[in-house]
Amino acid sequence: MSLLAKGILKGMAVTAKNFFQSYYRKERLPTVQYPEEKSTITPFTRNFPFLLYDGDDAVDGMRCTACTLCERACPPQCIYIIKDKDEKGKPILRPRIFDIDTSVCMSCQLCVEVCPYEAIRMDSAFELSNENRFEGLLINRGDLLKSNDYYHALNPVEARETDDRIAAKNALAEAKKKARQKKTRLAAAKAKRPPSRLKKSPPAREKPPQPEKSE
Amino acid sequence: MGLTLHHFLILSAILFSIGLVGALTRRHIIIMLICLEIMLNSANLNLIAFWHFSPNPLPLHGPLFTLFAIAIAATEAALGLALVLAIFRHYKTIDPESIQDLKE
Amino acid sequence: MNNFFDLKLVELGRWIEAFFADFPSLKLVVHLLLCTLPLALSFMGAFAFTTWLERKGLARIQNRPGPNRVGIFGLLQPIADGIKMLIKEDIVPERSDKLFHFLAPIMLMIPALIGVGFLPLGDGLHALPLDSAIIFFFAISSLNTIAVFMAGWSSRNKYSLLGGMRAVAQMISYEIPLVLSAVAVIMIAGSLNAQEVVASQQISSWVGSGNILQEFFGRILGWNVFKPWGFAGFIFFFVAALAEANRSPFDLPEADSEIIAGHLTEYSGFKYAIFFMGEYISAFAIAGIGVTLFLGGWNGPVFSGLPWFVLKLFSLFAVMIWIRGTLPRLRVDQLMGYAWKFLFPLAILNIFLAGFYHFIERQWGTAIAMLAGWILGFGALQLAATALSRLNQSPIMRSKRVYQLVE
Amino acid sequence: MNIAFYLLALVAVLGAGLAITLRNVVHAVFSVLLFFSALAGLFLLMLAEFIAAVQVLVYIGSVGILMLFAIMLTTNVMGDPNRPVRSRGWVWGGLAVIALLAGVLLPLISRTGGQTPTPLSDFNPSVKQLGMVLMDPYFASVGVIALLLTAGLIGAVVAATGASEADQKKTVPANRPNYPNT
Repeated sequence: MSLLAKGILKGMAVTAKNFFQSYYRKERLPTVQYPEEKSTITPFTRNFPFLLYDGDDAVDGMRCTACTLCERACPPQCIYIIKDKDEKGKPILRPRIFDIDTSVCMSCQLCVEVCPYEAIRMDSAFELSNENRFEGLLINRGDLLKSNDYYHALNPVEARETDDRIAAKNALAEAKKKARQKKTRLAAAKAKRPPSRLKKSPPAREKPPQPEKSE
Repeated sequence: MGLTLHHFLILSAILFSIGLVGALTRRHIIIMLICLEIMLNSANLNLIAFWHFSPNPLPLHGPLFTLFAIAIAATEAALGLALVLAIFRHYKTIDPESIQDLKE
Repeated sequence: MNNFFDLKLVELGRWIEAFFADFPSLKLVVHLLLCTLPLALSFMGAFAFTTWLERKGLARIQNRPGPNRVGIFGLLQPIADGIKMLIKEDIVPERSDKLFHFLAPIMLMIPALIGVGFLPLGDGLHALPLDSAIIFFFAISSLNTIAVFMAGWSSRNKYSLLGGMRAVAQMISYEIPLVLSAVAVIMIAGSLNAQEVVASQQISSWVGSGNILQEFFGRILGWNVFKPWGFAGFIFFFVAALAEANRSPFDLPEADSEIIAGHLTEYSGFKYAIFFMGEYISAFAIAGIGVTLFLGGWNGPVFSGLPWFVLKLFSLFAVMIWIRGTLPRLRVDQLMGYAWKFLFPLAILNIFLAGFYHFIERQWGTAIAMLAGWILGFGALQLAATALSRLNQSPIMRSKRVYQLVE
Repeated sequence: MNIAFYLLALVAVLGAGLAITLRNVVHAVFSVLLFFSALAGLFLLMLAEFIAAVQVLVYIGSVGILMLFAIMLTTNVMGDPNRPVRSRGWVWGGLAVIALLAGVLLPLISRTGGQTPTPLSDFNPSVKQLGMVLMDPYFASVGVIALLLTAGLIGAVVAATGASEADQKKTVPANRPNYPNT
């Protein structure tokens, strides 16, 4: 024989505790009043991609080369790229149009994974609402381009790692270039000597950076 | 002109005959039960009116009688509607003119 | 000193009426308005305040701040809601019964306001001081059922009809324990007059005396909740009142997760607002009659009158909100079984206990009656309740649970 | 008081008249509820306030709801449009009632000039007195009524549910799938 309504009283005690503690304990009232105050965003929050550029000028320092790897990798196909051309009609390695549709993007980060030039990264900005449903949510190149400093402010650890990687890559490219120059010089000096195989093979993982090759 | 007993009697006569007309002419058991209730209620009205206009109303016989009548009417309504349900379950209709097993 | 607040209010009414002394017919109208209008307006205001209180309280129970945008602490939220309701489009289903669809909210609202009129709000503040006010109150509150059925049937929506039928079954079932638990009080008070029921909840020999302590406690200790049968009766009454007012955990007629919103499904705009208001005011009325019957009405220490009644009413409503924040909704068969197999027998037993208590008190005095009542009466109730719950358990629940592997 | 009487009488006659003429059964029940409430008002007018309360409680609160339940459980609410509302010999029934009404009313109308006893002014019948009367000389009848109500309600429950189980047994199809674990 148990006391009647014991379970009900227990439940009532729990809710009463919630009620009173919500006035003086922070963890009982975790709501953040959004427009006035915003909850802290962790560096690994990802919402929507942006394009990185180096230096001061957004267009000149653009890392993107319009290789369309991201366009092909994007599962919902929200990226749209058209390559740029100079006055003579010769293609430049730079996108003339780079659009991403916010309403389609699913924040999967595959474009970031696939980009060989570290040119695209995920942003944590989430206030993307707009009055225009179609044009307003289609974000174009000018709005997508953000400086490297912005990336450093957003996620310092990853930004530094990216910079290191690029520096290492550049250094490697530089070294290779020197080696090639040296090789051509050697070849010019002594044409009979066969080329050594050991020096030629680069590390398997790091692909030879293409822009340097074209220069 | 103040209200007299006749006012209430005439009203209750009219209500009673409305109930009677309904009970005699409608083809729906529940409506017929409603008409029975109308007739009972007009009778109650008569009882209360006679009590109210009587020379010696203190023994409260009118309200007492009406109280008993209401209790019996409630029982009657409950039983009647239960019978309606039973009839419906058996015949799948509550049209009083199509329930004529005894006649056939 | 005691009832100065109520007396001042009555005086104010007289003072206003005195202006119309020369016009007898106008004076009658003014008198009627003074009896009804402040009551209706104050209860509508209380409704607005209560919606705020409920939203705020539920929010705090659920660890969120609740409305806080409109006005300080969101106090103007009810006004904003009201404006929203007013300017919303009123949608009526095409094949509905238009007349009854329109009438249903009014049918709910009017009995609720009449029911409020039967409450003794204070000393002399009583809109409808009938000799049989309490039975009239129960009669009027049974009209809610009709309105809810009307709304459910006329909407021509299966969810509405289901909600309406549920509401009817539930209200009829819970009216019985509700009235039976009130019968004990009426029996002991010996009157159906609400003012006399309130007056019977003072310890009359203490109230008149000059002793301050006796004055103070004489107005508290006589409340029916402090008597064993009254405490049990109050709990039965409160549970039945929750069901009667369609409030959680007995909000099956509106169960939004199962049947959308029951009889309210097809209502929108101002009709919905009226419906909502009617439900709250009838909940107020039932809580008010609970205060009158069990919590001593307008009796209170230091001074008695309207403020105490309002305080008790709102605390009772706060408990209703608290319960809404705590308990989940019942199943339909549990609901009916609880009313008929549990509350109903216990309420009848409680009437007998009240009678026994009355005789013991007469024979041997209050102290022994209290002792015997609390020990024996509660023992009896607990025993009966346990036996009933054991009896009501289905055989499956009683037997040891056997788990079978599903192939 | 006069105005109140005529208003309530009008509502009562209207309610009763609508109840017997409307085709829609639910509408008929609601109009009969209107009739019951008008009658409660008339009782209140004649100082029988307890009876008025009981009228509202029993007729509107219970009998009306019971009727609505019965309708919901049995018929098509709107009624079959092909089926006549009135029974076969309805003309004869109506004529008989009109004759009866005339027979009842004629003597009354012819004597309206005659004085009837005036209503009491200083007499206020209270519920307490009614209760006293019920307890002292009429206790036996109260007991009989209580017994009747109990018996009637048990009978109603039996009539409404008792037959159903037997009927259901008959209507269960032979090839009904058997669910052992439910």
